[in-house]
Amino acid sequence: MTMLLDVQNLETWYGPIAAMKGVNLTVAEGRITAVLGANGAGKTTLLNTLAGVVDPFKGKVLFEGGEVQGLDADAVARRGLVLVPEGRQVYPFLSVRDNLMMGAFARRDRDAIARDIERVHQWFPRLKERDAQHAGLLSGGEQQMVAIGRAYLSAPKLLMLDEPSLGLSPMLTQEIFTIIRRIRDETGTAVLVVEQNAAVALKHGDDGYIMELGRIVAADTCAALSQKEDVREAYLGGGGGEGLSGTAQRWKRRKTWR
Amino acid sequence: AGVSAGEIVVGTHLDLSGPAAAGMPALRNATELALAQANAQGGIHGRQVRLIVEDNGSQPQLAVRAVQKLIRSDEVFALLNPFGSGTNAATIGAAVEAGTVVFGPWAASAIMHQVAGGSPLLFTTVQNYNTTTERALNWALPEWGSQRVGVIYMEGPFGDLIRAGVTPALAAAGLSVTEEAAYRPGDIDFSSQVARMRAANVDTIIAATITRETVGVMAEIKRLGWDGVKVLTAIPGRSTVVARLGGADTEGLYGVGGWRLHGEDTTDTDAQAFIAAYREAYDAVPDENAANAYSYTNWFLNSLRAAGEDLTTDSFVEGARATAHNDFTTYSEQSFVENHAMPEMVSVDRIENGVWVPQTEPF
Amino acid sequence: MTGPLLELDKVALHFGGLAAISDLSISVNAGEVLAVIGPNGAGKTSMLNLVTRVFEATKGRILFKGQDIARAPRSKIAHLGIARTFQNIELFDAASVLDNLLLGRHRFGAGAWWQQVLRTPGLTRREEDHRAKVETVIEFLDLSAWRNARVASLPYGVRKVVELGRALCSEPEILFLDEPASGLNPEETRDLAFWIDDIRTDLGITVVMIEHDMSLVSAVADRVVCMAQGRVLAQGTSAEVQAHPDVISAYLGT
Amino acid sequence: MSSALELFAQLTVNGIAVGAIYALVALGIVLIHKATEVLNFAHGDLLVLSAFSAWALIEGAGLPFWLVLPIVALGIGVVSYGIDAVIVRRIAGQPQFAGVMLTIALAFMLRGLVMMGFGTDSQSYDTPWSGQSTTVLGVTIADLSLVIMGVVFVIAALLWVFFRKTRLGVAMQASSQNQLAAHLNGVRVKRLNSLVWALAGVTAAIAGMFLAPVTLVDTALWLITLKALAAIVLGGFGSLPGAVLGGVLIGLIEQYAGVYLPDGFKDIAAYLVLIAVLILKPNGLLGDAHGRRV
Amino acid sequence: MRFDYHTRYRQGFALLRHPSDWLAYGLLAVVLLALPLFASTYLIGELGYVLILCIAAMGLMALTGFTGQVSLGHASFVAIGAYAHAWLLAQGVPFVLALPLAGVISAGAGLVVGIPAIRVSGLYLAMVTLAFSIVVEQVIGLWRGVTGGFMGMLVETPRILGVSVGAPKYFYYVCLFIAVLVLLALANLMRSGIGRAFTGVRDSEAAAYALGIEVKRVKVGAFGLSAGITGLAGALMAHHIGYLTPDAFTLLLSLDLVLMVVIGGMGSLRGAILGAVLISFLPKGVALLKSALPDAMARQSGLEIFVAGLVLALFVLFEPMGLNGRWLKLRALFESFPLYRRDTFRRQKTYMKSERSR
Ligand SMILES: Nc1ncnc2c1ncn2[C@@H]1O[C@H](COP(=O)(O)OP(=O)(O)OP(=O)(O)O)[C@@H](O)[C@H]1O
Ligand SMILES: Nc1ncnc2c1ncn2[C@@H]1O[C@H](COP(=O)(O)OP(=O)(O)OP(=O)(O)O)[C@@H](O)[C@H]1O
Ligand SMILES: [Mg+2]
Ligand SMILES: [Mg+2]
Repeated sequence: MTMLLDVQNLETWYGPIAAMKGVNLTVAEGRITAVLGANGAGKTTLLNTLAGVVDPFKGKVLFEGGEVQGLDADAVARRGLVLVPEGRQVYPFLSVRDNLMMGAFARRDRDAIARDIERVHQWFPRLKERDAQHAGLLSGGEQQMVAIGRAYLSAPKLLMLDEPSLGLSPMLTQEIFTIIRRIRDETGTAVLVVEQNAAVALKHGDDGYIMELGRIVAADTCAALSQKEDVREAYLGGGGGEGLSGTAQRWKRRKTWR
Repeated sequence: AGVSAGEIVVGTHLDLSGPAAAGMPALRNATELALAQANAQGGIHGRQVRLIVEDNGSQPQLAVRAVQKLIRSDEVFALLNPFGSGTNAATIGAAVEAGTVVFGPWAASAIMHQVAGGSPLLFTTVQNYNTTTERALNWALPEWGSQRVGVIYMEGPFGDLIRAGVTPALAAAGLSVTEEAAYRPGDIDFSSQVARMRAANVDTIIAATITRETVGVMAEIKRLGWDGVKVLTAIPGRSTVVARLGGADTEGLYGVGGWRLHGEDTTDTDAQAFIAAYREAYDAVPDENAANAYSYTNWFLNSLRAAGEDLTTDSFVEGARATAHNDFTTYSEQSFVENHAMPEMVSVDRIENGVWVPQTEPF
Repeated sequence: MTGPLLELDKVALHFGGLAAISDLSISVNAGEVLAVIGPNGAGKTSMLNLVTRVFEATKGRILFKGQDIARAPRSKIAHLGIARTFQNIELFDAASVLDNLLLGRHRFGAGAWWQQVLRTPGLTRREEDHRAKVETVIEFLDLSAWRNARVASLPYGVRKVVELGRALCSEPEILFLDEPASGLNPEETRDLAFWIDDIRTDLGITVVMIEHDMSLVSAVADRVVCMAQGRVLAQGTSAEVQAHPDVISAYLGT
Repeated sequence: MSSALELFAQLTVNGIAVGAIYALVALGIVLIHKATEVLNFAHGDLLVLSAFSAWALIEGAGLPFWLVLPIVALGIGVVSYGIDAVIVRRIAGQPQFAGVMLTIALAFMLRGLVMMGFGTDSQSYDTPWSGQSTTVLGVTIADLSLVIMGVVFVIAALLWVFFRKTRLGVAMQASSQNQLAAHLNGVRVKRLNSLVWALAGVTAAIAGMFLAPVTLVDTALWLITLKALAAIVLGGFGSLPGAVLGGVLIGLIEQYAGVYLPDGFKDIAAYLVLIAVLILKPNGLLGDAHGRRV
Repeated sequence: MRFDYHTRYRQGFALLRHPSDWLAYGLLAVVLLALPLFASTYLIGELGYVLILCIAAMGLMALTGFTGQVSLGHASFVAIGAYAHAWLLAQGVPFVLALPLAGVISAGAGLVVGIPAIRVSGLYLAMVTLAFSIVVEQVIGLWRGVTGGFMGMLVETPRILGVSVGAPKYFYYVCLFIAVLVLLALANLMRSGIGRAFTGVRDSEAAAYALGIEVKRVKVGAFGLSAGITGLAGALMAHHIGYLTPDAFTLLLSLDLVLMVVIGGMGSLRGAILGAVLISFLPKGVALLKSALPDAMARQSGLEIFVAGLVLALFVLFEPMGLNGRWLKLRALFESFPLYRRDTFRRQKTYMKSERSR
């Protein structure tokens, strides 16, 4: 099985702060890989570094065998390594349609683009209604839809999503992952997703990584991970699905680290 | 101060970095040319004259710093050809107070004397725009039989001075200003000013304008095909540059002359010598500002000579008083006898196929 | 005090032709935790923006303790004891966490300008009181690790908590939270649940929470309102609402 | 027709003619701002540079106007491409204000270079339309002004279409609205910005070449930047039609104020109107920009 | 590394937190006070002028640096302060009274300009202030009765209790005194509620409103404060110039002031001061550099402008945090010695955020 993305000993600093250290991670062709972790763990930093949004301090990023670390984000994107960044990042003064079209900026195949826009409208009918509205005026969730749709339109080889379910209704949160699966199945696009909603992520994902304090602390298939007791404890909201019932014993995690 | 066995140190401050920077090379080059020539001939009583140039950026606060440096740190003997109205107004007081001679400030002379509190150390050589304009008008108005007179002027001291000259002249002719229109330095278009004049249908326009604006005004008048009107520009507008740049547009423009003009085709040998030397030194053709700076500097040097071996401010004042000045720029012999301002003579010239032709004898 | 603490009475909000909210009536009782849910674009945030006077209600009344605040000056809202957080975080990025929280104390005054200029002892004491209060919040929300960090450099989840803290610092009577759990993982969400619980019971602050995370909603909400197309679709206990067929079809999915 | 009416008509024509010049300069500044959010204070000096270059080529080398126009346009385009690629690009991503400072610095440098390179005297050269003017119903207008109006209209229209309709145009707006997202969409933001600078350089060159004969080739020409800025703000940043509208309005205001108001008002009337308009319409007459949604 | 062990909050409030700070600033104070005793009159005069600029720069910093409102017209407040002061002196008002009054008058003008600032922001605001300064320049020119028009007006020598303090030496002390006063006042203000409100309005108006900050009042107030301080500087400037003409207060001065705060480093009073020092000595630097050049080049007209531009460009390019940023880095450098990592200050990629939607 060939590795689409191969990250070796990646390290990123923000000025004096080391946000991510010694990260090794691989994404296989046509598989969905999930990254979990508490906030501050460095997930966003990881994706941003891969996408060329920030520069790594050391380490290698091999995409389809070629090194892409330290390239500008647009160069990386043009190679098919596409990121849906944290916090939406729509173009506030462009119409929803133009926002989507910007996703297809590097593409030339007009009718294929038209078809893909159709798809996006199927997934998110809301966007069709708001077609002409400035994206800056959309609701939080609607903006999230725009961001995801836009990324899909750039026909990525590897799609990276930073908390795609952020601000989406439960229904859509479910759908997002079925959509991701559909994309994967139809176009063979591999997916690297950072997700807080671990339950869903582990359910739909193939491989999983867990980050803490800027390091990868566990790597396995999602199925295997979701069986691990500590993972369930930390990321699935205490052994299994019953969620945060008031009865759950009260303790506060002390951030002893940092 | 500033005088040693082998050297006389003089200073000046010019706008090297500000809006007027474009005009400075002429002043500076000509001044330095005159000094160099004097030094080449062994200097003044064996003393070489050294010039220190400071930048005043056309900002008084910077001029103050420049002059403070010159009088306190460099301890110059005199300020020679310092440039600017506001800049000089802000600095001359301190200079004369510190016992420094100020010779030939390029600014409104009347104000300078007022600021200097009538100090004998100040010698102004630039004609007063107000009085020169007045003189010229006293001749022109009756000559042309002007009835309705308009003024286009530049915001600022320059414009105000010209108008201060226009008013009495008109009063003398039993007239008053029919219409006025101002512009700001840097304006690119003068159609509204001219339109204002035309609306008041004046028969004579006095243009308190420098080169670019003078041409602009004339071009506009030509464009409107407005023939009947006579345009008289004040001293600064009456320059060879205007004639050169204006081309057809400035044909027939009248100008107040404060000194003799010399084109490259001049017949005056001194002028030829000056132009040749200047080109030799800076391979450029000197304009009248250069000529004047050169002339004033020589006057200053002659005054130094006349001051004699032991040079003090007092002896300099004596010398300057005793020095008559007359060269290729001046209309007549000049001197500082009765006051320390250059006595004024003017002529009225007119551009006829590209050159300024005097219409009057200097008076 | 009788009657609801806050009441929206037939409120409408139009943007040009588009009706973000039409004829919406919601009432909030003192001391309860009310969850507002609804599909994306239902008008939840807009509703909150109406209460905090970011938007001008096209029509309708907004009664806070019986007084109509639908036209009150925007900066007065906080002084009435209404605090909020924002769904796309609105922190003072260039400032430290500490200063952000101190700004939360603004409505309690920071002394006359001349006292500030002279830094009078009285003022120093006042600053200390503010600071002490802020520290209790830092302690409560467990932010001490980030106290002096520049907000811009914080991870998303922490910023969310800081914003909550800033709102708490203004000691409101009613606290609006716009998707507080988004960007938090289940563990952190559980902490949040406990925090909200404490805020209600210990601090006696009424909480209105816009949220998509059903586990949180069912854990802490006394009452749930589900909005859709700018209207109330259903309301009742968490269980009732989540069982409501329209809610399921429009929002929860299967 | 009555002389009062005639005067008014003449003023209106003058105003539009001058306004067209302001607009022409404004367009270049808007162009850069719209695409990169950098407010280019150096535009006026690019204009001066092109005017002097044109003079050197026409009077010095004796080339015909029609040959010089493309040469200068191209040359200045390249220069300003270089300015961005070598200098401005380095502050990409920094807040707007850094850009303002940098371009002010660039303006100084350009001004200095022009003085050192071409000397400081005013110059002039002829265009095919010099000295010719057309008179209709007693209203006279210089042919050159007519040409300038035409040029402004064409450039404005072209740019408008470019930004509205072409992928590149949309991408430029996008990258100014959200640089990060633009990168992520594979927009070569840096190259694009340089391209915009080149375009703006071309407009500056055209403006310079047509403006110089009206006003003489002079180092003080850069001052027109202020008027252009006023025009832009009046029309609303980022709006091309706004820039044209603003320019013409300011031209007209100056004309009317110059004749109908007491002397001394002409120069401030435009600015007073500007302040008033902004108080009423904080984003200018045609500016978009709704606040950020919370 | 240096750690603070605070046992009381007020230790955290203190302006000078460490013995080393006390030492450094103490030394600086001593030097500044003793300087006139040995330095040359010329140098003292120069320093006096620099101090004046420092005051003006701090004034602008309070506005641009702390509330994020750009002003391209601050020269007009310097002018208003200067003319008001000179006029008051001419009316026989004693110096010690005229000085604060000038500040108040200028502050009043600031409030007026502040009103548009309620609605207008960013570059639009910059343009409004620019327009205002042009109008002011015009008014000064035309209002001959009070200002002497373009012909200018003489400024009487400053007297305190009948004693002339016009001499550079004494005037230096006056400037120093005012500068320190302003510095302390602003420092206190900026670390108290008002200062926090300023930064709040700068960083997020939405949040500021939600916390009950009267954004409009803060904006206008900031203009008033800034204009007042700048006016004070203007009053002192009047004495520096001695003879007031409008061309002392043109766009050039406004630009200089803006450059000072930007070069100095936004949002820091230290930055304002450092910036003022640098910009005011820039011409001197250029002069020095010229003397190094071959005469043929040094005589070139336009060289000054070019070099000035070059220096600014280099600063914007290589020190985006301004002089203050550089200062902090240096301090961090030796505080953290020898643990200091070279790349600690390597800049990460940054992306411009549109200022249109704020
Ligand atoms: N721009 C920045 N400057 C300085 N430090 C930063 C910056 N961005 C992130 N950090 C630090 O890097 C670490 C990782 O941040 P990151 O945003 O990657 O975490 P995360 O896993 O994405 O958290 P979340 O799940 O809340 O988004 C945090 O400690 C944060 O403080
Ligand atoms: N200023 C505006 N102009 C035009 N339409 C707007 C504006 N603000 C909001 N809208 C529209 O109003 C609707 C309601 O927006 P709102 O943000 O209240 O939804 P929401 O319930 O918060 O959704 P989400 O859960 O995604 O945050 C959205 O469809 C949005 O497009
Ligand atoms: Mg993240
Ligand atoms: Mg919302």
